[in-house]
Amino acid sequence: MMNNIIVLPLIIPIMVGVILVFLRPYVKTQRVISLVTMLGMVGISLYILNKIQTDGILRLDFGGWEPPFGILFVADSFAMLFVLIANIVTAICLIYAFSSIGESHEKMFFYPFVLFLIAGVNGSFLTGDLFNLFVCFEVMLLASYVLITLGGKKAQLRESIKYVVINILSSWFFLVALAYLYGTLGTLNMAHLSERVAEAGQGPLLTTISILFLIVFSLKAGLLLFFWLPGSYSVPPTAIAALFGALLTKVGIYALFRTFTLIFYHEPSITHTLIGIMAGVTLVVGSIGAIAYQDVRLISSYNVVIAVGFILVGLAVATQTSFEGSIYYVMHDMIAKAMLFLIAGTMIALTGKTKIDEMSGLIRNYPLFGWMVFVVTCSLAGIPPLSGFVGKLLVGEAAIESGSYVLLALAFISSIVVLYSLLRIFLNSIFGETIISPEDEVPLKKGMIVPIILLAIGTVFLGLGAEFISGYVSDAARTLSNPSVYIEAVLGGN
Amino acid sequence: MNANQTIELGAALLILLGSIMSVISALGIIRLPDVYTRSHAATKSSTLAVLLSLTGAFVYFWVHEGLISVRLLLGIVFVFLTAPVAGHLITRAAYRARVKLTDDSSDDELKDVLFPEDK
Amino acid sequence: MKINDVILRTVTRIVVFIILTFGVYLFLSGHNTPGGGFIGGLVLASAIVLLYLSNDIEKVQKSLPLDFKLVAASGVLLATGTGLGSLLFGVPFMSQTFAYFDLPVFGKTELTTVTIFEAGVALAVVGVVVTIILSISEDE
Amino acid sequence: METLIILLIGILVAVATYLILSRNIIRVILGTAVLSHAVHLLILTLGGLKTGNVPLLTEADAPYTDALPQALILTAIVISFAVTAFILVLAYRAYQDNGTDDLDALRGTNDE
Amino acid sequence: MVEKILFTALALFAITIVIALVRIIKGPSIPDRAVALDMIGVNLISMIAVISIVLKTKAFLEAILILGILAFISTIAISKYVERGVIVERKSDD
Amino acid sequence: MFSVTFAIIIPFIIAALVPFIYRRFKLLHIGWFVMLVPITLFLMLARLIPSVASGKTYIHTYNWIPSLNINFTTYLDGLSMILGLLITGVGSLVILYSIYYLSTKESLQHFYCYLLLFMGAMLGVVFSDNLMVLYVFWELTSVSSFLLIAFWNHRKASRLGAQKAMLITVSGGIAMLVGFIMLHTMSDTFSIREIIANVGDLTEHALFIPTMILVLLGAFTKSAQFPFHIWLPDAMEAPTPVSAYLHSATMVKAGIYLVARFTPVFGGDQLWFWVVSGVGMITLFWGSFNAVRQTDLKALLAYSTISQLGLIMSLLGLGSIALQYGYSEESIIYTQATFAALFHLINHSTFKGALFMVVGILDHELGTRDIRRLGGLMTFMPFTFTVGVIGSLSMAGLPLFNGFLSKEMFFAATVQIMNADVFSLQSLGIIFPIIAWIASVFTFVYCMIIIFKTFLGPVQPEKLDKPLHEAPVGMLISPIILSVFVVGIFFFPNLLGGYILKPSMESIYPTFGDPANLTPSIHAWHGIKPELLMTIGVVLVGALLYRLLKKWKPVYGLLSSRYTLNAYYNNFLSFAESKSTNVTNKYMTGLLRDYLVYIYLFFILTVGGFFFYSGAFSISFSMDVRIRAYEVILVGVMAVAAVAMLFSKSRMTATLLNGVLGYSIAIFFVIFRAPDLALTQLVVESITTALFLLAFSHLPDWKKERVPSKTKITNAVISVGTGAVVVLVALAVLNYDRFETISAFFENAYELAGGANIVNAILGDFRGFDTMLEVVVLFIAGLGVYTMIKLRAKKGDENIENK
Repeated sequence: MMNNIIVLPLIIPIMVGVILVFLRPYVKTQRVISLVTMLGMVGISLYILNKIQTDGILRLDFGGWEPPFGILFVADSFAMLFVLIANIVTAICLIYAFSSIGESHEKMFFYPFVLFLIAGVNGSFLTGDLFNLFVCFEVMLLASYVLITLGGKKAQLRESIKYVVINILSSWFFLVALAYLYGTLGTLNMAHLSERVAEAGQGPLLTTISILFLIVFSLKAGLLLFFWLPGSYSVPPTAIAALFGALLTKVGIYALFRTFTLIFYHEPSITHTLIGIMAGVTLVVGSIGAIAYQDVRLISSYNVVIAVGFILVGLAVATQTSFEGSIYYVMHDMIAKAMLFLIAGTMIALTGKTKIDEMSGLIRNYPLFGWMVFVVTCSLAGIPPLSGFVGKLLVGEAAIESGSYVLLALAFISSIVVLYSLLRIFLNSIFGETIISPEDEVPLKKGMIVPIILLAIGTVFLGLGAEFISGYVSDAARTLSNPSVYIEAVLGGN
Repeated sequence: MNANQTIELGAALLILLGSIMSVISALGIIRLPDVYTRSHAATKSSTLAVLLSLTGAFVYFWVHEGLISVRLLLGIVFVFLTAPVAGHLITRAAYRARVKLTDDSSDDELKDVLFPEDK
Repeated sequence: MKINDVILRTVTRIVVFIILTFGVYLFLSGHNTPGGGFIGGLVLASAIVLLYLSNDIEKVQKSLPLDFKLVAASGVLLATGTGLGSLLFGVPFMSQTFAYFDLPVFGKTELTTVTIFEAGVALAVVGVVVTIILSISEDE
Repeated sequence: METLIILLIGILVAVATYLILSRNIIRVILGTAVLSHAVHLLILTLGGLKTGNVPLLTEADAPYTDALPQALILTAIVISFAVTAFILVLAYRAYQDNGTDDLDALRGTNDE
Repeated sequence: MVEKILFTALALFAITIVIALVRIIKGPSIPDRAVALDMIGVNLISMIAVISIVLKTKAFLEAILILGILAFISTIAISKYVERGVIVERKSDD
Repeated sequence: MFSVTFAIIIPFIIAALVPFIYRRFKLLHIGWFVMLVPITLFLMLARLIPSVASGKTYIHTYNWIPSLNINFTTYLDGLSMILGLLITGVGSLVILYSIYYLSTKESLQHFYCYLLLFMGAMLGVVFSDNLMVLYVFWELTSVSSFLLIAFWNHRKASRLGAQKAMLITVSGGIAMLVGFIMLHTMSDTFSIREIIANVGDLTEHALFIPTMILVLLGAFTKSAQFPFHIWLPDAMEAPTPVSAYLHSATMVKAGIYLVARFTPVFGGDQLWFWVVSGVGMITLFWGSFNAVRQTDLKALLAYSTISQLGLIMSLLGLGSIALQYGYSEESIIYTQATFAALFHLINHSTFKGALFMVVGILDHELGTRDIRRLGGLMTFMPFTFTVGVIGSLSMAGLPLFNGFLSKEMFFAATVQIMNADVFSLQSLGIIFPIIAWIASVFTFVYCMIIIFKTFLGPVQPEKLDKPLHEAPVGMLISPIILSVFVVGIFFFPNLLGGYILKPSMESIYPTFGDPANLTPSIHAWHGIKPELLMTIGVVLVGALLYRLLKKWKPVYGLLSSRYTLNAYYNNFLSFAESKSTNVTNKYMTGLLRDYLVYIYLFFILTVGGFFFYSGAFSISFSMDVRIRAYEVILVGVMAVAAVAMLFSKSRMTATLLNGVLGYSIAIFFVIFRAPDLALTQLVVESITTALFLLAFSHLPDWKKERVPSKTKITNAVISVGTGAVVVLVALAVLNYDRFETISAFFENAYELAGGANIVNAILGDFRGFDTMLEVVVLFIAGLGVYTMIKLRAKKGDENIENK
């Protein structure tokens, strides 16, 4: 099958990234090219997404080798929604980077690395081959390793060691799991795997292997095993932290959804219960962490953890409605988390302080910025009509329908904690007596506030305009809850 | 047993000889007292051992498959070329890094040249 | 105290030549015998590393004035570019093609796009390995 | 044979795990290197050992041994090489700036 | 017959490796270990040659050459490390 | 009907415009402009009163998210009409008042923006038919209330008060959301009308009770019912117009509205009856009891508001019992409670609004609202005094004022409930009139406090910052209008009853037929009935208690401040923060080892645990290939080399041993017929070793690790456990033989891809994509190494990041 367009979200960033290596001294050119590339990617993603609605799931067999023998990309609505939002967020973070990252970083291949990162992320969303997923993960991870150390500050080096080692371990688990899976099922194509699991029955051994996959992806997603997350999200430059906050865990989340709806969906009483327990515990510890610290970046990081728990509640419940809810919520979370991290970084850049009790009254100096903080607070707390609301609603509804009351309670209580943790930022740092005199006021660059505003518009649009995307979302959820649709698209001839 | 088989057997015996040589050199490396003497065992007899077995393999393939393996020949040449250099470098490095000679050594003539400050 | 590397350098000259030849051989023959872009590239890289080992950085750079980052980048571009090339022909991404030709001197020869791809891989590997080693070595 | 190799893998994994859990950064890196050795062997072993000939069509006749795991391992080897190179440099850069290679000393301060 | 001889040879090579490993573990100096490692490399060359015969394949002959090359390079690298503390010099004196 | 939708949207639009208009016309107080909005809306609604009174309702739907059934459906009926009129009517007066209250130095654009935001949201709450849209507006009211309370956000108390209000109301809102979602799962619709129409299907549902409780949580938090009332006194940090508007007249009524709205759904259930009326009663008592002790007039009014809200709430609870009986001649008597609730809802807004404005005037003109500093203002501020007295007496429930009427009806309802023969009311019903009476006594006491301590008694000019004077006329207009209503309603109550209350009775009792039956005619005098006796009792005992206030006030001292709900709330927050810091620090140690230990343990427990629990383990040697001696020896070499790494004393030894491992694996690759692998492994291993050596010149040699033996043992156990799990699962996998691998396909590599080396054909062609990406990985690593070495932080860059 020939849909070459769906490889573009991966190949274009890579090639442009490499080309930018040659353009190293020309910072301005690099900026323009990378932004244009990302905008182009957004356009392409939109095009593909719409094409899926008319043509069904698209697939591209690389080299023309039919599945299950070759590698292929499969673009269904679920994957493309992730791709779309990821690219939008990346484009916006790039804009922020223009005015904040500094020329020394820009000359040190900042843009190529970001493009590689997004290539890896897009590839992870699109691939239909489990080993290729591993490779795409590695592309993303290597880029993230570099980005987290970019700048070479003490704290960056310190935290990145932990980040790298933990990810090496998780990649190792991934390979072990792949070895087991290949040893049992003898194939790597996800649809084919699904078929074979269905044929053989998901016996205890296969379930064991699925739990191993659960661990692997949980490490990536920050589901329960999130120890790497707070440290490594608080050290890199703001634009990078925002990218991380928005994208990295989402890849793991995507993989969890994909594997546990497509391949290992036969023993929900074991796997999905485990996911449910992990999601619940994640919500609890994430909530505890979110109010434990004064550092804005740590607060933001634990908010990431909470969101992961919330989204995975949707997987644990595993109904079409819950998938829909999770998808809405993921999209919301990517945008809102990017915004949160950009805001946290901007606060630090403006005041030179990291803790909320050391800042005060920023709204007097930077009124627009202050209101953006308020918007993100409301958005993340799920206050309608901002974007968090629809996802929350649907996940809640699915949880009620399936009787998962404990998860329901934890999920909704966690949003109160989110509200509290962010209100603390808002009331301590944004409101209050101003501490910066007009003379000492660091000007807030346009390049910093514009991306934040764009994200704010995004969160408003995603909430008010939920109808615009509901078609895509329900299509995505339908595919998730009917694995046969996906399998048919991949293996069902040409 | 035809001629080919005999030659094959010969090649195999060559290899066996090589392996025995290698065990002997290994004994040297474990028994000899210091790095300089061990290096002797490692580079000289061990090289001989590998050359023997490679030659055996070369002969075997030649006879058995009618193949004159350039790669094997190249390998032989390569080992022949590099093993002594490697041995030289490592002992020199050892000396410069002041790895002790065995106590049995009667004389250390280089010491005055290389480390005059030790006096 | 000056350390003299005459023996090493003399041998190296020959050895590097052997390794380079071997590397190219591995890279070209990979499609039918063990080898290929990766291994070829790695072997070529190790030849260059050997050069650095036996000589100092400055000297090597004088005789080999390449920015290995860009070498690597060209390699990646080449490898991805072959994939992208198939888009122009309207076949799935990364479609490789091959054909047999009867060339005058070489006889029946197989020409395949995989070789271009592998060349990219090899270039990238050489570039990256040397970049890494040089970067570390240049660090004070 | 397979059982034996798997036991070996077990030993490698245990050793690697122990190394990774130590405080010295080099030990940790060595641990990751051993881990990747172990998993390469594992993929190969579970992909089916010695059941066929060398996967070279000109060299031997069918049955061939399973070539796919070999290709996967090749990819994995290269990736783990890349990662090892990176973390080695990371380790010494961290040492240069933080003045220690002891992970206990690299814990960083949470805000308390 | 031939096969038996070859397997014996393989076992002997393996024993050599064991002994060399003992030297690597025992040391005491780094050159000692380097020498032993070199020896292991060389023995592996022999083993690969023999295994090629046993498996009746030419597929591993490249490996022999490569191993030869690498054993050499590694030894040089280690000796330079021992001797000068760095492997690649920025600028040598001569 | 478009105009209702329009009514919701307009305030939002104007709110968005306010900042711009503000910038344009700096000279004119922007309030004048803003005031047009509620006035227009009020008139618009008022125009519809007759038709609504005749039973007409207006529905209009505007699609929002039709695929989820979430649509912007507005619904105007009697009940929403009451609230709508209150919102716009009181809103107009409050804005008028605020024009004089707030000087142009304040950031008026913010104030009016929030206020309009609130107005729109509140109208949205009462006009929405769709549950989700209702929820949207519900949370928006919390948000705008937050912003208004924190209007003077440079004050710490303002911020804390705003935070408290937001936390409590939003939490309640979230509970309510869950309740709404449950309603949706039960009824499959978000439309309140449809739910009410099909209520019969719901009552048997298992989720009925949880839904009810969750919805009530939303209502109780919003309406400041016990024990969630604690936010309301703190919300008094807001400017007084806000307190008058949001925190007495409108927003806090949203909870009441919600309960009234859902009475047709849940009413008739025993739990609903007891919870609503019980909580209302407790709130009524607790609010009035606490109001007496306040010295800040605004706080006093806050508690009095709480108390009055409790009163209305309990009336709604009492009235819901009628639904248990169903429509009959006998049950109509119980609907009178609901009627009283709605009546009091309006009355309360009038007199409490007036009182708040009076307090605002005092605060604004005299600089204080502490009753200990006030007194004898009657002569200096006659108009303010009059309004204050009217408001207070109405609140105290004395004749000539509307409070009397509704209070009487309240007493009547509590007495009436004792006659009910369900819900064990025969025995427990007696508590209602008792609590009602006691609470009313306290109410009377604090009303007297307002009148006597501020307006009568000795003047204390020395305690005031400003000279005594009457307020400007503009400020007095609004309270005077309200007090006119207070008196007017007393004399013409049935106008209100007929036009406004009657249609809303129909909304609450849709099954009871003609609302005219449910609408009693209100009389000030209705003979000597228990309620009248109770009122007389209240006045007598209240007057006595006020006289003896000093004697019994120490009672309040008995309530230690450590055990108040407020203290619990504050302690809970600070406890949560400090505890969570402790807990999180305990496991987020920053130590890599700890994190790895968690991961490994999790792996062993879940994978290993399930593996054994499920009995997936199986082993068989039948598949094994024959072992040769040299292979065993090589395995031994690797094992020894690996173990020796653990004990090696120098990093060089360990690195060399790692090299041995790498080379040995290469030989296994040879044995396992993987030539390409062997080649790659050999080269990569050598280069890796070289890299180690390169890096070593920048790193110190490792020192002997001083690790407690306990840690060592833990590490060893985890290591062995991990190894064991990996091995055992692998053995089981080995034994799992069901599928052919897909790789047979690749054996046609020569025909398919023109390559005789299958592995290479896979790498270059079949799975060339992997190879391409892997090159990218390598490239990133190379580039990354370069940047890491070349790009270093400048000195001084660290200060921020490294705290």
